[in-house]
Amino acid sequence: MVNFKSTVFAEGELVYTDGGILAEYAWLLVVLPFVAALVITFTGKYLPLKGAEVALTTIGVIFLYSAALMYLHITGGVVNEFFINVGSIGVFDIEFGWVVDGLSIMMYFVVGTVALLVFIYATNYMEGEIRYTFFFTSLTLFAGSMLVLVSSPTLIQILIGWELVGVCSYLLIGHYWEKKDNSSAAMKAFITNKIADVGLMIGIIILALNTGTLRISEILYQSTHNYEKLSTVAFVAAILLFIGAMGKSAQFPLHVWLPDAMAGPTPVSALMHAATMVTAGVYLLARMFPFYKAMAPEALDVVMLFGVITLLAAGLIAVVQDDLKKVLAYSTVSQLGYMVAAIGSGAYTAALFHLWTHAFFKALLFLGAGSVIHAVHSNSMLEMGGLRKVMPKTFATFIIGTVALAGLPPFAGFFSKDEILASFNHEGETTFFFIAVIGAFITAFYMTRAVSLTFLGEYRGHGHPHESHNLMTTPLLTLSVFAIASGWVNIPGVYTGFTDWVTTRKNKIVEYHPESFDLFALSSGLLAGLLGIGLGYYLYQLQGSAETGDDKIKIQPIWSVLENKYYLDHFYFKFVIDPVKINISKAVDKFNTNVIDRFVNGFGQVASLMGGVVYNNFDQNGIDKLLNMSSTGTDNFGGKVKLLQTGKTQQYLMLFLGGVVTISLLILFII
Amino acid sequence: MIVQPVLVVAAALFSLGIYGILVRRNAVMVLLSIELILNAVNINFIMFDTMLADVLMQGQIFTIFIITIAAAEVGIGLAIVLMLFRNRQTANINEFDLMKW
Amino acid sequence: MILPRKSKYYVAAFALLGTLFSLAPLVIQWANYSSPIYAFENSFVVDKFSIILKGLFILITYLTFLLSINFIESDKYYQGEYYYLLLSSLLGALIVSSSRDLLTIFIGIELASTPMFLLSGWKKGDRKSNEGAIKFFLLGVLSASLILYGFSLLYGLSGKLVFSDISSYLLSASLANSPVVLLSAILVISGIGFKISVVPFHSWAPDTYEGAPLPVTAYLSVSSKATGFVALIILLTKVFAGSGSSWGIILVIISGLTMTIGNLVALQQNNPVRLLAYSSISQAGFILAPIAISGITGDYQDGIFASVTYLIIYAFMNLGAFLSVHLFSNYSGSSNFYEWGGVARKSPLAGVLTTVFFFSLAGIPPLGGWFAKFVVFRSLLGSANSIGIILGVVGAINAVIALVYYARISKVIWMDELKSSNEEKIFQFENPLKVVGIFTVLITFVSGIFPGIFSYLGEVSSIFFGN
Amino acid sequence: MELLTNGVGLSVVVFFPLISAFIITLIPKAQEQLIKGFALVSSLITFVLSAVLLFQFDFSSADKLQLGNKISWIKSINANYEIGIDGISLPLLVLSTFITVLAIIYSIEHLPEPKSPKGFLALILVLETGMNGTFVALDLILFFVFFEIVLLPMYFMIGIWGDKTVRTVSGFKNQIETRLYASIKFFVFTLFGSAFMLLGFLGLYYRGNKTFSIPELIELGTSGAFTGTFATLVFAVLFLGFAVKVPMWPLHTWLPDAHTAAPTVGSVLLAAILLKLGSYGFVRIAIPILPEQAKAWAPAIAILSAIGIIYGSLACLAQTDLKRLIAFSSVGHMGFVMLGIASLTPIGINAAMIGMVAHGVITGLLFFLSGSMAHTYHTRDMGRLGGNMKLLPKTGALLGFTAMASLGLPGLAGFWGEFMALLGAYNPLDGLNITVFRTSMVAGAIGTVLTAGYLLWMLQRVNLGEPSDEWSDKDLHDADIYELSAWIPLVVLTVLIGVFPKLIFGATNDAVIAMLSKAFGG
Repeated sequence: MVNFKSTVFAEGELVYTDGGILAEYAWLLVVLPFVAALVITFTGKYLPLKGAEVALTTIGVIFLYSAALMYLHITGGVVNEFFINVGSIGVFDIEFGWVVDGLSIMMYFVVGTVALLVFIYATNYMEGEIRYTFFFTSLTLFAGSMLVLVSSPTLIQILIGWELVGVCSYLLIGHYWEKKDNSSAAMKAFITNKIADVGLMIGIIILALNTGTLRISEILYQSTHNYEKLSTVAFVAAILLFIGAMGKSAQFPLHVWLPDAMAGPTPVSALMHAATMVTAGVYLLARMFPFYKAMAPEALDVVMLFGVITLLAAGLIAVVQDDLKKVLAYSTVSQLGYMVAAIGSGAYTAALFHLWTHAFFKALLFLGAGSVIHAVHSNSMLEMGGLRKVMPKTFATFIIGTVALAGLPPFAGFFSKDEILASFNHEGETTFFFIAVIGAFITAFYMTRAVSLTFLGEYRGHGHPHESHNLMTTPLLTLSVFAIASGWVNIPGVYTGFTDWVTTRKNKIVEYHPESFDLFALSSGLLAGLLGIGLGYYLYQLQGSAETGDDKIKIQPIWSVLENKYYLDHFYFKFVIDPVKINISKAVDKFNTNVIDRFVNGFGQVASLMGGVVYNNFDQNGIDKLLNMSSTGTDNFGGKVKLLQTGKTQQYLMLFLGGVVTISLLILFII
Repeated sequence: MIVQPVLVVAAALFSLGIYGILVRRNAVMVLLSIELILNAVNINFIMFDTMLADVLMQGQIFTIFIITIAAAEVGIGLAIVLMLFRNRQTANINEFDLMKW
Repeated sequence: MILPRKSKYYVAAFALLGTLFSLAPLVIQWANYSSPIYAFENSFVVDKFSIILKGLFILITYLTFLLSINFIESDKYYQGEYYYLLLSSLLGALIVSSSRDLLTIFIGIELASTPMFLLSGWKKGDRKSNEGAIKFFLLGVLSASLILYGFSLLYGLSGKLVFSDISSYLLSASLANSPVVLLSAILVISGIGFKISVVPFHSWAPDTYEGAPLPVTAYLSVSSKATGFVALIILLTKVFAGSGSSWGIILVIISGLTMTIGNLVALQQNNPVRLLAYSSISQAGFILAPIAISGITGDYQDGIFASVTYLIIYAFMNLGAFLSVHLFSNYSGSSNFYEWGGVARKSPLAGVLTTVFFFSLAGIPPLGGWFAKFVVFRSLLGSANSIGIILGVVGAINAVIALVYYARISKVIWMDELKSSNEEKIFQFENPLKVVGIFTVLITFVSGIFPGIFSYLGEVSSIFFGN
Repeated sequence: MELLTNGVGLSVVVFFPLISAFIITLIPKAQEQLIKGFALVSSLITFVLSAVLLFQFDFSSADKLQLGNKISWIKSINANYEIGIDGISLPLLVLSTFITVLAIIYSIEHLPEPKSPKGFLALILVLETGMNGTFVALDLILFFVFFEIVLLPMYFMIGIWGDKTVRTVSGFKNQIETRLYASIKFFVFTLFGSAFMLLGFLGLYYRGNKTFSIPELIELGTSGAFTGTFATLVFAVLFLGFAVKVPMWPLHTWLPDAHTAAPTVGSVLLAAILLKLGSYGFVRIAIPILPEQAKAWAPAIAILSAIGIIYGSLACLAQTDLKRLIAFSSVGHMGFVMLGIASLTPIGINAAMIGMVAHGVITGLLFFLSGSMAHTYHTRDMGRLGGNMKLLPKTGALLGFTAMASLGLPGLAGFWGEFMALLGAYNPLDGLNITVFRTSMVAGAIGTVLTAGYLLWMLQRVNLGEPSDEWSDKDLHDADIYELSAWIPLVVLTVLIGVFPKLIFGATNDAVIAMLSKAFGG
């Protein structure tokens, strides 16, 4: 039932290994977490660490396995995919399976690494919180679902993983569901994603029905060998898939759920809403990249447009946020915008590269923020400040993350962002290029603002915050190493291993990849970053303090527009959700009870009513009336009517004979 | 042989009976008018019998049967009327409407 | 009748035995049956049709006796006469079922109905009973006289009394559709329409049913109705076979009206007996439908098959229904079935029986009623004739309407709260009644699950009759 | 095993429950334990036997009718006792025997008022006979009889053990107890449908040279024996009969009332099996016998289903009554099933089949849960519930799981029905109006969002949040062993079908393809 020798298309000059036993057993990556989740659910309470240990061992195994795969892959590219038929429906084979190639291995590694660190971090961060065990159950479940998604060789399995991670995020965002806001935030995330998933679903349906298969590699093969049937629907399908991606990767205007998702515990935000889950959209686009490139280049332009809009819009909002996690959330949205835009510009590697680096430094930032929040028991930066002294480790690592995000060499963000800019420049998208540069500037600025509000100046909160437990700082340190070094795997002209990783796939990737640094892009990006930091430092340190910093840039009405997030939520609630939830549904219900039911009951009523009428008028004393009517005409007969208007028996006789007469008339004269 | 007049007489008797049934109040009278109808039938049978010169005399035999049965029915009818009269001191059929609906 | 009053219960036993024994010759006849046997100048015949229906009549009478025993003993009633009258009525029914000339059939009809006039007024002290009797009597006699008038016309036209002669004469002289024949047909239909209580000749039924003692009512609604149908079938197919197209239409209209009006009015009833009266009126509409259609299509065999099958099944379930009404009205002492809340819990057996009978009447599988309805629909649609299909649709709608009031009774007895007045009463379910109940319920189930048997009876009767 | 393959086995599966019901009625009321034990055992035997048949069934030729037999039943009208199962009926048959076992397990400790195990369990078993019979019957009259047999038990279940709250019904002058209104409404609606269905059967009987045998009629129908107005009329009445049962909009209004009023087990069986009789009728009778008509009607059916999906979901959003909400959700889900059927493609009808099973399992479980919650809290008003996760953690967790399954979460059973139905509707059978179907598909897709919406909203109102004070002092019992042992199997089944749909497709696919290729010349 497992199909090892899946049809390999003669593409890609490189000769790949099939990964051997390690690839064969890669399904463990997917299955283990679910088993672990079950184990935790049923035995968790009785374990010394309340189930955390199970989760940790599982994720540890996964990390090691992914590392091993990584090693295998670096030494010699691995491409292989495995299929399990789980039923045939009509002509379709519904298949699950797992794919082992550069892209997926990279994702395995990211998920494995970040997840491991976050889990370790969480054991301490969540200590004493309610539903500690359940938290780890769903976290493990999430890891599993994410791996289902990234390991999927078929669209159907992508859809499954896609929705499973959605559910896990629902569970984890709503972790503190005693407060209605949290459960509402969870619902918002789920529904928004579900709306996007409609796009994905229909997109998959269209692709499947026009290629006759659900295997991604075959679809890509058909698209690169421009099959007629596929090309006719390519654009629509591409757009629909992108809608799906917009949901998960929080692209404008479907990004609204991500900031609210910060209602969940910080480790969750770090793992799902920064590093892994939100990159699912980017991953999907990357997976399908050959299809986009070959069949729907117009769709790529749309993708790029939305990406650019997102990176700018979200970045601007991030400037006005006072909630540390919200700042990071919007920054995430904006960075995702970068990735999507990169894919749109056809820079496949660049996008994935940014995904890779961003996963590490954004996770680092979130965990740092978590450590801060843990210390001061508040999300609001207005109640922080001056933590530099009390939380040195956190501060140091946070700074590293910030710089990486701001894109200064030699930190990771610098290389990835530079590559994106370079590809924009190469594509000649001048406008977008400059928007991206401005984005870089804004990024640097709001990060500086955040840092100064949080760590510099004087402490404005209550209590006496202190450095966090080692279990929390160690992951920070580890991640900061990645935040520095993860960029070095893809330095143009020096070492471009990453490119080879992610392009070793069954289907050939045709993309632009800079051979050497594009100095213009490099310098402008660097400049923007420095300017941003400088301005931030100037406003919040040299000129006045963190408290007064905002006043300088409170330019109305822009400020309030940004504070209200472009009034998107207002719009959604006012014009979409409330009407459906309140007016329409009520109307339907009314319709049901008052129209259809009334009709039905009315039918019964009419029947018995007729019964009454027949009974009283015809059956029992109708004859009088009948005679009245017939008799009033003639006098001589009318005289006798009085005599005729008598009691029952004679009416019966009358009826009887009347019947005879009518029948005779009928039969003799009509028929 | 004259046929029509006799049939007409029979028909007249028949209609008379019907009329009586419809307008007479007294149960006995109603009964009697029904007897009229039966007699109309009898006349019919006899008439046809003679008209067709039926060797089997079926018409007449039939008539005899009718007369007997009519007698029996009158007996029964009178019994019922008596019973009613005993219970209600009236034979007016139009007052018997205990059971409407 | 000669026995002293105290030993009257011998009468009951005797009557029961007698009826039972009278089944024996039937069985023998059936066993060595070769071909129709004619007697008295073709005016009396023994064929499978007659045998089957005689069997039916005898069984019904037997069950009626069982029903009656307690009723008769419960009060000062003339026992001997009671049984005597019932038996003579049975005799009439038997005569009808194998009569082949006008005189015999007339005697049969009279013999069957005249005793019922008396029996319906059996509760002497009860005014309702008297009234029912007088209404029944007057209309009955009128109907009889109409039938006679029709007969006289036939005789005058053909000079024959034996059916075969008459019909052959009518055909040869091609008078089948002459006004006179039609008029006599109408008179006969109306006259018998009274016995089978179809609209508009039904008005006596509810009152008489309500007034008469319950066993008598049961007998009226089953046996006399059956007698009427038998007479109707014989006359229409033997005498007026030629003019089917004309009376077919009339009967279609009548049966449509009967179903609908019977149902609609039944919806209004709160008196179980009246409800059953109207229900049996609408059932009569169903029984009539196939004959009517067969008149139009000329496929008498199919029509008779459907009607007879329906009759047989209907007879037993209707008896059962009367039985259950009898039980519950005795128990709760109320003739308004809305007062019967929850009585089924006092006697689950009676409750189950009631449910079975009423849902069978409603035609719900696997109870016999469904097959009865089914054969009717079958022959209606089988006619492949627009009128037939329309009548079928009307019937289907009526079947649904009927459900409402049939279900109402079992709803009341099962689902409503038990009335406090009924709490302490003990439920009497005498053995004879138990016998009736079990017997009828068995037949109802068998006829629903293995309808083959009954359709077979209907079939053979139709085959041997429709020649 | 000769006995298993020559139809005896199937007949036993059908009639054994009936016999046991009869035996139960003979056991004196006093011995409750005996009654319960006997009912459980007999239902178990039935289930085991059906499982054995599952192994006797030859999946390699799942498109053939197997394990059946044909003996004369009513000679005079040429109706035969003809039974047999193929890939289409097999899953439903097993499902029905399975659900019945669970229903009885649940009833052992949780009998509705008034407590009378005798009657209740007997009725359940009679019901099972009706359901099993409908799935194995291959003769129209036999089918009709079984189709109707289910009415009486359900009528009494709702009417006697139903919800006693008095409510006003629009169009009625005076108030009426929910159970009474619901029971008679259910009964009359269904009978209305089936009365006409019977006329349709008779029509087929006369045009199809006097046979009621479904296979023979299929042969005739596919060879074009039924055409013109006749066929249109017949399909119309068949549609009426089946659509009421499904129920399709706008014939659905009996469903919410029946479900709200019915006792827990009643609504479980109603949702899990009875609704399937209608959709099964479409697949088994209406489409193969009248393919051309089916083609002509398909767009209408698709539109109605789409309306049903949207309408049901919207109605759900307006509900305050938990069970009523779930009832309306059934309207939506069966809408997906009918959409799949309407597409007349192998994909669509397979989707319908798995949709039926999944809906049976999931909604059955939902009704179990809601019923037991209503029993615990003595209210179904979601305004008063809340914080259920805290009060009844087990029930709450299961409710959450089932809700997720019901909103079509991939990896759980509900997903395949919805997704594949949409897949089928995108490319309907050649010659069907593409626009109509794609529109309905989009409507269905939007329906999935609404579905997620109301189910999550339900969870938020029922499961999450802080429980209100009124429950603080009451001692609420979480699911006990009987409940769990009735529910867990359904959960497992949901997951199994979700990750390995071959469990269903393996049986249905060949049969469906064969049926369609016969009907529409593949």
